[in-house]
Amino acid sequence: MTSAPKEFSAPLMAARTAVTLFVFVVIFTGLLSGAYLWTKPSIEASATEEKMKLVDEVLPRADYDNALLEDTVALPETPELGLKDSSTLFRARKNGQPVALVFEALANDGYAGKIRLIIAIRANGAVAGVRVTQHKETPGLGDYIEVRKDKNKARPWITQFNDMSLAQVTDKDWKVKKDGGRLDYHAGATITPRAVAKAVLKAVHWAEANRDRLFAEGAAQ
Amino acid sequence: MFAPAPFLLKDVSVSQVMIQVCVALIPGIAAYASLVGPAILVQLVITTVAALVTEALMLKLRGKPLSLFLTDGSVIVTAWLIALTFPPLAPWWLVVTGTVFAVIVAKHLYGGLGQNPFNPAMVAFAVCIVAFPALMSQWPSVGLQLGLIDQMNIILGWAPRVDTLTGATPLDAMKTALKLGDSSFDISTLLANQDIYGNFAGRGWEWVAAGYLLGGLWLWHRKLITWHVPLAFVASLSLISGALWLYNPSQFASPLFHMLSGGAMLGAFFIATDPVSGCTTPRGKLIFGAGAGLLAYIIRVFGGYPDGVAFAILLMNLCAPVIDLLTQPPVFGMKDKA
Amino acid sequence: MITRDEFKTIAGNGIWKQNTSIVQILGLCPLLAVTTNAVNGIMLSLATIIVMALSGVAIASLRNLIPHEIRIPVFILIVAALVTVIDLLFNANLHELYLVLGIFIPLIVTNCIVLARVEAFAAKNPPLQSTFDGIFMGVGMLWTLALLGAMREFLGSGTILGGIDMVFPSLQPIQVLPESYPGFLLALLPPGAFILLGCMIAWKNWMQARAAERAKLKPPAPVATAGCH
Amino acid sequence: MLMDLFKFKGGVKPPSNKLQSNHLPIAQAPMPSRLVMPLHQSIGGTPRPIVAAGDHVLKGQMIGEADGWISAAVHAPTSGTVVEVAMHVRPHPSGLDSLCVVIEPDGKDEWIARTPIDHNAAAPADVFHHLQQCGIVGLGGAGFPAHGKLTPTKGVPMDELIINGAECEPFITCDDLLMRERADEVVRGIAVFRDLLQPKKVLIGIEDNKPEAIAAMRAAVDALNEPFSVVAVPTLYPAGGAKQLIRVLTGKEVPGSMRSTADMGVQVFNVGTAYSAWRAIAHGEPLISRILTVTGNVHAPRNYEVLIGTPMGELLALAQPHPDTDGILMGGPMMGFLIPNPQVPVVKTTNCLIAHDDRLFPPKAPEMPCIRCGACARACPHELQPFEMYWFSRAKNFGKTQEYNIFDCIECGCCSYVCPSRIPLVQYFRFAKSEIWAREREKNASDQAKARFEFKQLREEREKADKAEKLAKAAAAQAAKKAAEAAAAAAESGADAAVATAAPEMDAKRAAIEAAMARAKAQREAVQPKNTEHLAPDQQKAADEIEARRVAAHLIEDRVSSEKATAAPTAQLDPKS
Amino acid sequence: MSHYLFILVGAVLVNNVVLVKILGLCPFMGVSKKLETAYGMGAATTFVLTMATGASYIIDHYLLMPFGLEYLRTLSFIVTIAAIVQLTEMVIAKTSPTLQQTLGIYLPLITTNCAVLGVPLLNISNGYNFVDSLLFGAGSALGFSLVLLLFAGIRERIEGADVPLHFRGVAIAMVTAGLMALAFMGFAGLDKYQ
Amino acid sequence: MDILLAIAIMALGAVVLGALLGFASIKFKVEGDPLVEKVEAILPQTQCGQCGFPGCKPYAEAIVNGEEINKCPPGGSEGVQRLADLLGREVKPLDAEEKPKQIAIIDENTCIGCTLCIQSCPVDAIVGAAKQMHTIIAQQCTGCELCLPPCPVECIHMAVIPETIDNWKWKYPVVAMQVVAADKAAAIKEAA
Ligand SMILES: Cc1cc2nc3c(=O)[nH]c(=O)nc-3n(C[C@H](O)[C@H](O)[C@H](O)COP(=O)(O)O)c2cc1C
Ligand SMILES: Cc1cc2nc3c(=O)[nH]c(=O)nc-3n(C[C@H](O)[C@H](O)[C@H](O)COP(=O)(O)O)c2cc1C
Ligand SMILES: Cc1cc2nc3c(=O)[nH]c(=O)nc-3n(C[C@H](O)[C@H](O)[C@H](O)COP(=O)(O)O)c2cc1C
Ligand SMILES: Cc1cc2nc3c(=O)[nH]c(=O)nc-3n(C[C@H](O)[C@H](O)[C@H](O)CO)c2cc1C
Ligand code: SF4
Ligand code: SF4
Ligand code: SF4
Ligand code: SF4
Ligand code: FES
Repeated sequence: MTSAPKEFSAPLMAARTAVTLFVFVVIFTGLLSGAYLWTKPSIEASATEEKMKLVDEVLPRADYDNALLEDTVALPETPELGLKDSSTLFRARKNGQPVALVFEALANDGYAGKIRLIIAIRANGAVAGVRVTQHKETPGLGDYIEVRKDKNKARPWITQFNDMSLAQVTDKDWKVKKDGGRLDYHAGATITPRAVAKAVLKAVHWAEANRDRLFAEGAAQ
Repeated sequence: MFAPAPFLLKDVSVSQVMIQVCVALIPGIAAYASLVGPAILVQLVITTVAALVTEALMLKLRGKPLSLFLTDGSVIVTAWLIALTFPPLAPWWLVVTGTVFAVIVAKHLYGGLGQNPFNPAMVAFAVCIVAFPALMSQWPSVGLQLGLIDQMNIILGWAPRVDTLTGATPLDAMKTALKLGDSSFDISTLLANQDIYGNFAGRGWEWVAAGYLLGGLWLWHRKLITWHVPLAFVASLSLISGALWLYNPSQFASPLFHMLSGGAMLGAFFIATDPVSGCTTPRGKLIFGAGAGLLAYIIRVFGGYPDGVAFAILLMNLCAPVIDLLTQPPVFGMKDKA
Repeated sequence: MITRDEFKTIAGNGIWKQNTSIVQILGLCPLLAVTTNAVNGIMLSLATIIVMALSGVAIASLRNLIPHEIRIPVFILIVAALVTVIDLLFNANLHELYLVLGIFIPLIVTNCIVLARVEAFAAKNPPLQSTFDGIFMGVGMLWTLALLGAMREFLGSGTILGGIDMVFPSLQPIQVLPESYPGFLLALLPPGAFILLGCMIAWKNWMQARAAERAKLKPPAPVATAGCH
Repeated sequence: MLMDLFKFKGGVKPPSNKLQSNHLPIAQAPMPSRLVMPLHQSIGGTPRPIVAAGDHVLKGQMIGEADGWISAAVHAPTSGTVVEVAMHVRPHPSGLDSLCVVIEPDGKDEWIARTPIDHNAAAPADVFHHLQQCGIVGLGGAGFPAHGKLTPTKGVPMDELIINGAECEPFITCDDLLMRERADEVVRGIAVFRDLLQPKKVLIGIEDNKPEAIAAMRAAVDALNEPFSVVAVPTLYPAGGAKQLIRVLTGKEVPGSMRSTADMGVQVFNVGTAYSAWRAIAHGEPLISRILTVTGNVHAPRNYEVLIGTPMGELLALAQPHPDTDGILMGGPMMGFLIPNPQVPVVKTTNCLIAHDDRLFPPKAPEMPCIRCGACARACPHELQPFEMYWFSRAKNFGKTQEYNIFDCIECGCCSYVCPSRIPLVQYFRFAKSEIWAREREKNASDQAKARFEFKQLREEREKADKAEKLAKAAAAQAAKKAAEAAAAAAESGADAAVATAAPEMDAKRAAIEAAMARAKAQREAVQPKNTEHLAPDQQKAADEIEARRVAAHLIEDRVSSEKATAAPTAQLDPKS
Repeated sequence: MSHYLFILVGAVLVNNVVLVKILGLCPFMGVSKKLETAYGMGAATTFVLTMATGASYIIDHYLLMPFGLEYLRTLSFIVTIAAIVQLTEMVIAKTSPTLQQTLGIYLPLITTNCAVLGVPLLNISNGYNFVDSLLFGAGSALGFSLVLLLFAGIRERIEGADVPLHFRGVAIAMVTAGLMALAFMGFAGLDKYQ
Repeated sequence: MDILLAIAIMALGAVVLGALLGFASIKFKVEGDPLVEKVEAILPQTQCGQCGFPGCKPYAEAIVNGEEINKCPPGGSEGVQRLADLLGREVKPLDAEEKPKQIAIIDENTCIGCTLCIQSCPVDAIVGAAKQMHTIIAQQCTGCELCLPPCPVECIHMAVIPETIDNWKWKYPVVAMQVVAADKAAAIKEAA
């Protein structure tokens, strides 16, 4: 350790430390910023890739050909989707024709809080795919809604929604079997699937009602 | 060299105390057995054996006299309480895991009898419900009538656990219904449906609770517990449940329901009163009981677990040393100064 | 430069005698928070090792330029800059792992080990020694994190090397226990982490007592007891 | 006689076992073969022996003189020859020796001249002196010199004088029999105390399991036409504890930290104390005998009037102990202790001897850990938390035990009595208390040592400075002188320059060496007067004592005894300090 | 109103920094041997943590975010915090020797308490506004102090227990912390109504 | 551009904080260390120098500056324990054998009155004049043994303070001792 300096008056000391700190900050912030600029492209790339990975799970890449991540609509607070904050909706198109909407939804009544979903709904109103992106359901009990945790690897629970649409499935059927619907559930944990089913159903209704507007919005540009 | 005074001792011993606690549990056990069948007796045997074996092992490892400590009976109380708080059809390895964990980690790592800051039985319950929530929330379904052999087979894993065997406890059912946020849902209708539920707390649970109450009162009469903890527990649980019930009787169950369902009575008279892990000063006991009652209600109704008694008691165990410290009664002659 | 003995002492201290996790009881948060499997623990330790080694060099070289009054802010500044660089690198190249480790990468800054070593060693010793000190302290941390992570993972889900796919996408975790193993979930949660670490520390006490016994030194000294004789 | 009684919390009801010994009248114990009078028989300073081996003494002759105000004289219980003044076991739980005067009775039992005193006519100071000279101390257990307790606290009016006839310990019946047989003299003694203390009320508390004693005392009070109230108090151990009795009779609670109950306007005396005070005032008899119960595992339990100094074994033999008797308990079974051997003498505070055997007092079951059941706290008359005190005593965390008011504990044993884990709680408390006292002593000693060390350093510094200054002056003068001489010589002889320059150098060196030697010498000299002439009073006193001890045996323990007299009470009275 | 209550309850109990978020463990283990020091440490941490959360919010919102310099968060936060700690230390040393005596050795450790950096970082990711942030910081700190105090209470008692030899000291404290964390799991799910 | 902005913002902060710290470091400077006093209060004040420091205070200062806490034999293992408690350090076994408390005694028949012991006693516990028999005042002797070496005729010896009724202490209850002893034995067996 450097030995304590002789005697400084307070302002002098202040100046001295300020200058030292200044010098160090300049050097290290400079270094850091350099590193930032250097890694920036790959960080952005991985962020994009991560988003695409999610989208890929609910909508095969072969189904569309536009730059989906750039074809967006900013959604305001949307109670129908359980969303209290604004969010972004992505539009998939093939040859300029609307293919599907990809957006987030929130199931507010999970066993242990909110369940965050990403949903893709095709232009014809059928569900293309649903995935859970965030939840706090009990591990080993309610977490089978997550594909990774579902013991049934062949046909994970969440894929039951695939291709369901309002046209084919009535609202009454859009429920777990226990409540008279057609969806499976794991005994001892019905709250979670109920919540997800309810959220998906609401999302499908909302998409049905707003689809045309959403695809049209800003499309002119 | 010289034996110390006093030379006269009252004829009491730890084993006597513990045996009396076991005796006091018997009315509750009887009611329980008549409700869910002999499974509970099988569980009592499993936990007792597991607890005694583990205790003996730990005593041996720690070089303590087996004859002295194995006969003190405290581990039997722990074992019985574990059996009574776990689902009666829980697989044997689950109750054994809980018991072994309780005896080793919650009791002997702290030096054994009398020195554990946490209630061993409740540690067992909490560990298992956190680690195996699915199994810990499978209670025998309504009206299930199975004989001893069938029940044993299920417990020992020789018969498959069919989903239809299990159902929700009244508390669980109520909570599930509440969770769905169905505005059409009405507790009183749910409870009034006598096919499924008994008059107060659902299909005869009130008799089990009454059994515990009886045993608890006897313990109080024998001066093994004081009135502070149970009374404070019951009072705070009924006050908060009563307040919310009056506020919205269709969403919140009545105090009577809360008192008689789940582990409330067992907790108030047998678990929260555990002298080792609880508070010891009179005011401390009141705070301990009231806190446990309040937390039990909050966790039960708003929290993530079907019954909050176990966690409430563990949380209060956690506070007990500090509460004791802050509620030291004034000593003789210092009352006005304190 | 550095002598063989010096090197040995530094290594021995870092790995066992002054092991940060089970002897000094420092750096507990990453130790407990990220060890839901061994791979997480190892990766975070590697990051920490890099930070410790680099900050060791940097501070030991600059130690004479830093005024006493602001040494802590300056040390922290240096460490924080290094950590942020590591953070950016993880983000760019090991994005999934970056998400799993979460705030524990930036928190390397406040990892007491880093600052404690910087204060206790680097600020008083030449760069080479400080670098080795940093590295071996990190190695000590690495094996404890790896061991704890492996135990928790094994008990909790019956696998080993969970999360390896995040580092080497071609590899997969290995299921050791049968699929029907219910998984002792508690081991993966904070309570399990604490209790297992407690057992590890007791194990270390036992090893030490045994070593002392073997060496026919003094009888096993009770560690930090308050005399319940 | 109706009055409102109060309750104290806690207490226990052990089997009283009093019936064995209270149906026979008090008997006179025969003269023992030898009497051993320990000099230290009461709280306070140890009386100084004023007889030597070979001296002939008369009954009632003073053999130990009070040392200080809180101290009481000791007397020869009978006439005879002093055999030795030496170390013997005295009744104390330690089983250690202390200084005793051993007397061989000559069988004549010849009284010294006795001088009664008219306490109403004499000045209070003279009465106190008389009581002190007669060796009157409390017979209730603590043995506090009675004159000390009769001196009123300044500024606190005396409200109640309480006479303790509770006798709450099982087995003991000596106060019971005393009140039954000598109520008249007891009441006269009480009247003396009343006259000295001038209380507003006098209350005589007797446990309601002694109806005969109550009746006898009431009769005596009525006969003497005194306004004393004889109150039957509920039988509950330890109702006889001074603070408990005060609580029951007056509702006042005397805090444990209060030095004397007199500070709350109450004073408590044992009935035996009143009796012996009366004997001293009216007959000039010093305290040389007392009534005590011999009971337990014996054929013939009964009360005896016994000379102080009688070996306990001889006394026990009177009651014909059963062959399986394996020890003698002094005091009651709740607070008493086993004496190390039967030669131990009866002292002023010995109120009961119990022959011990395994049937009456079964061996204790092994101690279990505390289960925090709280039974002890409920039983504690001082409303303490015994299990917390135990927990920290066991862990040797003495600071914590003091936080739990361990010094308020009166060691009554109620907590141990009710403990289901059979923990010797009181033993833990005694252990903790004596450790704390020892620590206090050590702390005092180390503070003193530090002060002395610093003083010595300071002194040395100063002396060094002084000497150095003086020496420097002297050396300078000398050097100057030498230089002058050398210069003169050089000029005279015309010696060469080398010598001329070397000389002063040599001189300076020599001067320095001389100075150093002188300094050392001066230092040596300086030290001596410090240690012989300027002795501090305490040092002088200590040195005197050492001188005295050289003459007597080569003993060194006085050091601690005088220390304890100062250190221990402060520790006890202000435990938090 | 209930919004604030949820933030507070969430930070103190449900997402307790120490037992659930696993932050700030070193001082939690190190300064909990005695209630007295635990009390002081709790007070000091509460002060620093609240300040740190507030200050970092301001830095983030007014200096970093407007310019897209989020990558400087760690750096700027920790340097600010270190300065706050050092200032506090100096002020305490000067003004309250008693506090200095109990905290003297521990105050510098606050800088290496990861909660002090972790909470501000979590706070930013929670997207709270300034008042919420202060509340969150204070709540987290209170949560820290609360469990620290309770833990110290238990440790003081365990000190006298007949703990198996090799478990004495830190090992049993760790097990105790585990059981405390277990108890705190009881609060899980209480914040879901937020 | 970004870099410059970043540096500018950080530098601004640095200057402000640096100035504040520097200013405070002078304004709030404290002298002395209250910790030394606390440590010194625990040391037994025997002033014997067995710790390798010239007296208790220097050792107290050294402890605060990082010296080991197990070097004071008169303080015993209990002293180590209390220091560890105060400083939050690990308890270490005492660096020497523990002895019972002793005091020095001068054999008055051999003493030649040379006064050498008087000078060596750090607490002035020896009285006597030149060529007279010296005596040690038992109350004041700390048992430091410093007076032993200087005595030319070796007339000073140390004696353990005997137990008397006045310094007698109640013992730790016996029953518990056995149980704990068994525990220790088992622990040692465990360790082997
Ligand atoms: C600790 C615990 C955690 C639970 N977690 C969930 C969960 O995450 N999801 C769920 O749907 N049910 C969960 N449950 C079960 C519910 O309480 C309830 O029993 C169940 O959803 C009712 O389902 P059933 O209608 O199939 O009986 C949990 C129960 C317990 C005891
Ligand atoms: C150290 C000590 C000092 C005492 N000082 C006085 C005193 O100054 N005046 C007094 O009347 N009694 C004094 N007492 C007597 C007590 O107040 C009490 O009356 C006496 O010890 C009887 O106690 P017991 O109840 O244990 O037998 C003193 C007692 C002790 C132990
Ligand atoms: C637990 C306990 C029980 C006592 N029981 C009696 C008793 O029964 N009779 C009695 O005279 N003194 C008893 N004492 C002593 C009294 O406290 C008190 O010292 C005594 O009455 C004072 O009188 P004295 O100074 O004349 O001895 C007892 C003390 C204690 C601590
Ligand atoms: C009134 C009473 C209640 C008890 N309650 C419990 C309990 O809830 N859980 C438990 O493990 N042991 C209980 N015990 C037994 C015993 O106190 C416990 O095992 C100790 O915690 C072991 O150290 C109880 C004992 C008594 C006397
Ligand atoms: S009576 Fe015994 S077991 Fe009960 S609390 Fe007291 S000391 Fe503990
Ligand atoms: S011995 Fe002490 S602690 Fe025990 S009951 Fe009596 S006063 Fe209370
Ligand atoms: S060894 Fe202890 S007593 Fe001796 S000088 Fe050093 S600190 Fe003082
Ligand atoms: S007399 Fe001797 S042993 Fe005693 S203090 Fe003085 S020098 Fe030390
Ligand atoms: S690593 Fe979190 S406080 Fe030390």
